[in-house]
Amino acid sequence: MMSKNTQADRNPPADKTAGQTKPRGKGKKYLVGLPITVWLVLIIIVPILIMFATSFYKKVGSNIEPIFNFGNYAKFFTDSIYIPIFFKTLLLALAVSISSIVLGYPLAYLVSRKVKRFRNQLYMLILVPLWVSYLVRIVAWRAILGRGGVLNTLLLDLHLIKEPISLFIYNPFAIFIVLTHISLPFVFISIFTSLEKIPKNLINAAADLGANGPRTLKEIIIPLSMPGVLSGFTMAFVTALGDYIIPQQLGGPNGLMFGNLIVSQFGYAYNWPLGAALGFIMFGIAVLILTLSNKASASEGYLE
Amino acid sequence: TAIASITAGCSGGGSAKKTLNILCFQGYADDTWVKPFEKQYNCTVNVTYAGTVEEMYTKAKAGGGQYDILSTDCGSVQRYYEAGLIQPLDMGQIPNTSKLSQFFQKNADYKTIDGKVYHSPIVWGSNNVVYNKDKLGTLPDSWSVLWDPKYKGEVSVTDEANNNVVTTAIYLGFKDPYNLTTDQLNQVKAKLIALKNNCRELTNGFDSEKNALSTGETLASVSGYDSGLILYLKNTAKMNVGRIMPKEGIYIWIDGWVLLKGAKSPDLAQDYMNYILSDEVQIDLAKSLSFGAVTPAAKSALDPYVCSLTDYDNIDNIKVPIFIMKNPENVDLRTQIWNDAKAAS
Amino acid sequence: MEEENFEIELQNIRKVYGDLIAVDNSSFKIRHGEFFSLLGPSGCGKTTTLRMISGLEEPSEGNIFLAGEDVTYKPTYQRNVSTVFQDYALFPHMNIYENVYFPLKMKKMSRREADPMIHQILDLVNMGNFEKRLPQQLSGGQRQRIALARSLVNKPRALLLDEPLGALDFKLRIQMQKVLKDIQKDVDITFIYVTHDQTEAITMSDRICVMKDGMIHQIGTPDEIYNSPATQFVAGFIGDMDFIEGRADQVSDGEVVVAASGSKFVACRAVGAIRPGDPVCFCVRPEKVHILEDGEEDGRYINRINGKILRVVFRGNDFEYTVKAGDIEIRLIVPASGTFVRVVGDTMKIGFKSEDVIVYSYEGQGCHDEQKHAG
Amino acid sequence: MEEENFEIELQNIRKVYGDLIAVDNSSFKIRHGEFFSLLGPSGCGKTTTLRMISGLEEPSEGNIFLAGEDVTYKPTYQRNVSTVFQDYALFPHMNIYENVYFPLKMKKMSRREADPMIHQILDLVNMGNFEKRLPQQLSGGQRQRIALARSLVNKPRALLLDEPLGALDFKLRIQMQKVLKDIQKDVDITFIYVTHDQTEAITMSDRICVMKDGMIHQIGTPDEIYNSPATQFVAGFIGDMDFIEGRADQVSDGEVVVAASGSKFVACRAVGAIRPGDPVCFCVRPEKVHILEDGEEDGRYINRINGKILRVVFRGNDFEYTVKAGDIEIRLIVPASGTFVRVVGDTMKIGFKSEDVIVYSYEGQGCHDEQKHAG
Amino acid sequence: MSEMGASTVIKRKHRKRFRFPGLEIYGVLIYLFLYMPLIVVLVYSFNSSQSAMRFQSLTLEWYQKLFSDSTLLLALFNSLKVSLIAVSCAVIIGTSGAIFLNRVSFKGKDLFRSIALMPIILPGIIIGLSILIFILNLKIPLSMFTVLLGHLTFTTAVVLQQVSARLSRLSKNLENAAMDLGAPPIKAFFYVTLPMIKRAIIGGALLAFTMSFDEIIITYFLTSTFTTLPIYIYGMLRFGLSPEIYAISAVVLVFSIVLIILTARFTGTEDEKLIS
Ligand SMILES: Nc1ncnc2c1ncn2[C@@H]1O[C@H](COP(=O)(O)OP(=O)(O)OP(=O)(O)O)[C@@H](O)[C@H]1O
Ligand SMILES: Nc1ncnc2c1ncn2[C@@H]1O[C@H](COP(=O)(O)OP(=O)(O)OP(=O)(O)O)[C@@H](O)[C@H]1O
Ligand SMILES: [Mg+2]
Ligand SMILES: [Mg+2]
Repeated sequence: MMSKNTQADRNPPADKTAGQTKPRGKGKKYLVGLPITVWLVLIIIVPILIMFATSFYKKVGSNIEPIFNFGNYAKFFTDSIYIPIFFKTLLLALAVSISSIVLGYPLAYLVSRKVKRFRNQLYMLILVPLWVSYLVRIVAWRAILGRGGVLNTLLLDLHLIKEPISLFIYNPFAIFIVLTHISLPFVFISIFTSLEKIPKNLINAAADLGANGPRTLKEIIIPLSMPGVLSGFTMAFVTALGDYIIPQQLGGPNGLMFGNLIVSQFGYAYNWPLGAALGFIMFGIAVLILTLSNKASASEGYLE
Repeated sequence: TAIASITAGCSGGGSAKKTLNILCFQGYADDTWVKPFEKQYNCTVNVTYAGTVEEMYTKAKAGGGQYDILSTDCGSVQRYYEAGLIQPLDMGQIPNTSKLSQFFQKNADYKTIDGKVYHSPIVWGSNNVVYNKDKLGTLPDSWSVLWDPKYKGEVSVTDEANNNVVTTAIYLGFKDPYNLTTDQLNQVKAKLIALKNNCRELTNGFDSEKNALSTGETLASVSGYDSGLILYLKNTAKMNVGRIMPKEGIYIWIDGWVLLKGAKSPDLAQDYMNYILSDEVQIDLAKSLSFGAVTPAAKSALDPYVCSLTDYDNIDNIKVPIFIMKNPENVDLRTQIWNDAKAAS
Repeated sequence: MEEENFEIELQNIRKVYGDLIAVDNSSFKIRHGEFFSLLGPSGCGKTTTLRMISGLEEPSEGNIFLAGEDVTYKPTYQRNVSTVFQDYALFPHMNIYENVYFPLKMKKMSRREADPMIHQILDLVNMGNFEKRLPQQLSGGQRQRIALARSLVNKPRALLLDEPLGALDFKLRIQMQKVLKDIQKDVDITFIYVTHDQTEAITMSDRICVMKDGMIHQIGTPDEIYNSPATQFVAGFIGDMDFIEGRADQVSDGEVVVAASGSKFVACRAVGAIRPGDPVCFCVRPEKVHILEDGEEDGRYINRINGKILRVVFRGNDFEYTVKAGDIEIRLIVPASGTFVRVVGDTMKIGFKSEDVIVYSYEGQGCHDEQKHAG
Repeated sequence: MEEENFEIELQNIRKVYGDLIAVDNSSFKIRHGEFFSLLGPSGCGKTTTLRMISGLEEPSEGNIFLAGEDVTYKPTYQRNVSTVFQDYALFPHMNIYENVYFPLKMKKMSRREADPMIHQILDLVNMGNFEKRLPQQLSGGQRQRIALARSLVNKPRALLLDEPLGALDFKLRIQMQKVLKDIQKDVDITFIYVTHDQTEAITMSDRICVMKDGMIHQIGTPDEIYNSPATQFVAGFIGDMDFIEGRADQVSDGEVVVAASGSKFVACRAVGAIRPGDPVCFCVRPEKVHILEDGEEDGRYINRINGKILRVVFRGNDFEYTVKAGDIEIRLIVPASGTFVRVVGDTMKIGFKSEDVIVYSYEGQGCHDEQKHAG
Repeated sequence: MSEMGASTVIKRKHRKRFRFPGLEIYGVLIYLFLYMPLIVVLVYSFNSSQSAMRFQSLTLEWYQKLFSDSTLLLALFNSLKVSLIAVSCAVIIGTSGAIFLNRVSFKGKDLFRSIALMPIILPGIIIGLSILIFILNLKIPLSMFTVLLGHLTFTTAVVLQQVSARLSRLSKNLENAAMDLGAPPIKAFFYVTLPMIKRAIIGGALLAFTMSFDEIIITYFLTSTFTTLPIYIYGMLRFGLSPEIYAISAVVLVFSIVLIILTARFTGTEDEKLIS
């Protein structure tokens, strides 16, 4: 038997004057969301929608006319250059993100798990290169990788080579190196963060249950840091996907990437609808990668 | 709009003083001659730089009355006209036009549409091959060097669609490199693929050209700024360089001012155009940029060595065909051809 | 009772989160100066109830009165009640003094004005020497006191405490219980105390409200709750209890006879309408079960069981035996001072009085809400 | 005892962290199948001791033997002991089955081979139906069992449990204590159990090691620890205890007479060398203190006090009275069944036997290690 | 402690812990890889030769020139201006947005959040283009304002992300306690929440500033009369990169390191530790 109270009438009391007093400015708390909503709508959603609309327009003479057509998208699929370049770009992005992880993971592991002193300093040191302008870094890489560059000079001085090697630059390899250089700090941060989240006790438990160092790494640390790896991957991938300045500056005759194709439509050709359509295809890929990685890391995000 | 008026309000200063808003490449509005102009005409000059031709066009299109004049190569005049961005010049306000070299006086097609003039020149230059004489000796005067398998991986061209199409068309001997038939374009495309495959790199502007040659990255480079390049390589990098004067013909550009529609101070703008053609400014320009001056006045003021190197003194006497840059038949197509060539392997 | 001026009154409060009814039709009144506890298992709605009183949550239905005024929709900061949070919620960027000054500052009281009050309250909780420390530099019990001081300095009409001792050590908890109780007497403020520890509720409270799944099961003094549990749940939740399943055999006015595992048991108290043949559950407290020495024939121990000792647990001042007879497993608690020690496997005769037995109509899910170990 | 084969032996273990001596000169031996508890307040070095046994920490000095072998410098994964962590440390990315498979996998056992063992152990902890779940999808008690199963599946020589029930609800904790104890009997493995809850240690252990500040204060059975605390600290830490400060008056062979607050008290037991005039502290358990009814003259209650009731706490099956007489404050526990109820302010005569009193030489910091409420 | 004699110390035969072979060397090499361009920049900023290839002799010429080059300084100033304004706005929008997303419940929140965080990873070319098209459609002239709009996309998203992460770890009870103690929501925010998330805001702002200061792709699309440092350098690439650029990079580098150290010092890791 319940106490009397619970037996009482479930209906609210008749004299519920509270009904009128209830709305105590509930809208107020939504007020704090106003700036972000305006921001989101005005400079993210609407521009992207307009760009989407533009991608269905048509260039007539020197002008862009709002004539609805799928021609721009059709061009992507029918014209022989877009798809190969597109896949080449995806491949490059893939290579960049994988290499960033291959470089960044051990480093993050080292700094987060193996170093005790100067840990914060080492972490900060990885961020410092971000402060030198991206363009200046590109130029510096030119000085490093060129025929008469630092790398070749070094190799020559060490008598490892007789002739300067020209394969370092003006080809996709250079794009790959420099994009990796640019993505690495971001990938590092994201892996480092996820490594930091792994409770020490899980690693103790693994050791306790018979796992030695490498097995703990394989069975526990790597699986649990996957969200960080994935977000690093996404970051590097999308950066590489969208960059066109590095291919332009360092890519050489075979360095044409999808981003350059897009930009060329906004440049001399002034074919914005086509550029928007190509841009939207890239946008689609970026969103797809982001969604996939979010999905994957949601299912891997055991430590959230 | 509100924003525009704020900007205008800010830059305009007092209403008594007139304002001239210029959009141009770096170097075309140096304080050396802008300051005297401001003083002389009691006005304020606001200068905005653009990095590329395309950027310029986009900005002009977006500008909506923000600029009075902009500098553009002669090839784009037609495009600005078609886009309804520019208005004809009142030649009466630019009397200095008569000072132009004979060549520029004779060839006015590029700037005239329906009998009206839209372009007032500043400087000129050619897209040409500069090469490392130490390594290559003296090369023949022909574009064929760029395709020569001997120099595979040693040459570079600019990463600009139209430039390369035009150069190739000239090399192939086509009469009008700015108006090619489909068949001709196909031939050009095939040649462009070969060209690209012969290249070490595709340069982007002067810095990468100068870098390419001075570091030995390439031995021969096409440059839209050959004079500056040669001077730099000689004086700073201490290299022995040569320049090809191709027998097939050279391809030149003329940068000049166009008057934008909706210009707030059209008179002042045309005064400025006129001012640019004055002897002093032409000399300053030639000195500071080592581009070709469009009036003979600069000739006397320049180092004779520089003159001899760059043919500034004798544009009227050049023996090979000269093709002044013009709006091509199909911009999209040329972009695509170049993209196709770059994408081909 | 009705004529008293109630400090806090809940009328038919209901709180719904999506599909979940967190608190259902809750009504109670709390007198001024009372130490009132909300007791119940995790998720029963204790915190939710407290938060509605403090104004951090708005009820879906029903009304809340503070000192006669309907405050149902008044924001937290305008109600004159104060909460002590389980994790203390001390502001980590303010030192102790500033933490305690905070509520006064919100009342726009100057530092000069507030100073004597802060000192007084810090002395009250015996933390006068810690003014300059940051909360992180204090131990759990000390933080607890500061949280208390911070809430009290405002002289609220009522203090709401949400499992204030939950994060503390066993020993420290016992100690803080005393501190709390003493302070409450000193300041003469109504305390509403949330806990899931029955011992705590019983030792500290004037009245206890036992909840489960958002429903109030019983409101009463610790004695009422302990000795006359209104539902089977309350019986099992408060204190140790042996439960035995059976079937009602005879039901007379003052007595119920229950058949279980072949034996019959007599009970003087029954809750709910029980008819002969109904499945029932009866219960008795382990400390009310006695060992009947051979030959002892105390007629008061009318319910008798003969069984084998299954488990003996030493508990310091007493032993807990578990005796099994047929299907029945029964625990009994015997003072350790008895010199006679029995071991597992021994047979034992035990008995308990009919007045110590309460019969509940069977509620379906089995008498024991604990999961048994099957191994 | 010496001839027995000890499962685990610590010899003069010492662990230093920087300036801090976390464990000092610790030595003990644990027999096979024993349920051995480490008990002590927070920070006393329990976890550190456990971690040195498991190999997660290396002692600064001393040696550790497992089944006769010196394992002091063997890495964790080569020792045949297993730890159940307080936060369970279940691998969140593996389901229950895989968690339990993990230690077998590390031994390179194939899934096929391991399968029956996994099923068996999951059945043992009564979690057979949860194989596919992730740890996050289980309740605290269930996770606890899985952690246990995962450690047990490897058939370790010893299981180390670090406050395994610390994170659980009061009710659940009681229940899991039984589960643990039952499982220990089933698997016949040595358990080393860390807790700071004295009740838990007493009810579950075969032997208890009481620690404070890295030092072992006493090792003994629960009965020894409870009834013959070796130090004042142990006396106060285990079970309820009343402490009274005084001065030794007469010291004879079997007796010490202590003067405190004007009265004299006789004690049969004394710890440490006590000479007349020494400041001492004596203690008695509240449940050993009796109410002497008027006119009652039980000669056994040789120590008597006449005082005023300061506080009455109802505790369900008993009452706790606090009586004050002069400087002395003494608590006593009286079963609730006594019909005679006294209230605060009443005077009360109480007494306790001399054999229930233990005298310790005064340790300086005051008898009570609790902070008193001054308000 | 004192009895820890030497003899006992000597007999310590520490158990070998597993170390991945060569991991440290690998780490050092990666640092080298990261720092190689910076070293080149530093070296060339002191190189007397105009040519970026040969090192001739030490000079401070470029540093001196730097401070008399008004256009370059203006570009630097513009960069600072746009980054500071963009970051300030981002702090306001991002922080209020983070509070909105963490403390107010509404339908479609997850979608809202993922769209709002998108600018962090979207290629700049897409952001730049979409805003450019939008702006041209509205006939808004390109100016510093439009550049600001472009920068606001990712700066806001970065602040939002950082503050959001912090807020989600922050016990709501602190705010509740403040209100319970008589603070209206606004005061509760300024007295309690803000000090708690200060570090995340500063961290987010710093990261956003770093990104904004070096932003080129979006700016390139959205600027007209307004030249930021990256745009200036990009323009220079047309006419030749002066060693001044190396010098200014070195200055910015040193400045940034000082900034990082200072922020680390002022915000400290302390309060972070205390709360979480
Ligand atoms: N903000 C919320 N949104 C949705 N459900 C909630 C929310 N707050 C509480 N609940 C649910 O309401 C029920 C009652 O929660 P409440 O916190 O009041 O329990 P409790 O009695 O305080 O439990 P505990 O002892 O664990 O603190 C629970 O089922 C809980 O999951
Ligand atoms: N890695 C370490 N570095 C420095 N000091 C430590 C470390 N681990 C433990 N200590 C210190 O050693 C002492 C003993 O710690 P330990 O964790 O063994 O205590 P405990 O008895 O388990 O306490 P608790 O009941 O709080 O878990 C404490 O003072 C602790 O602060
Ligand atoms: Mg709660
Ligand atoms: Mg511990």
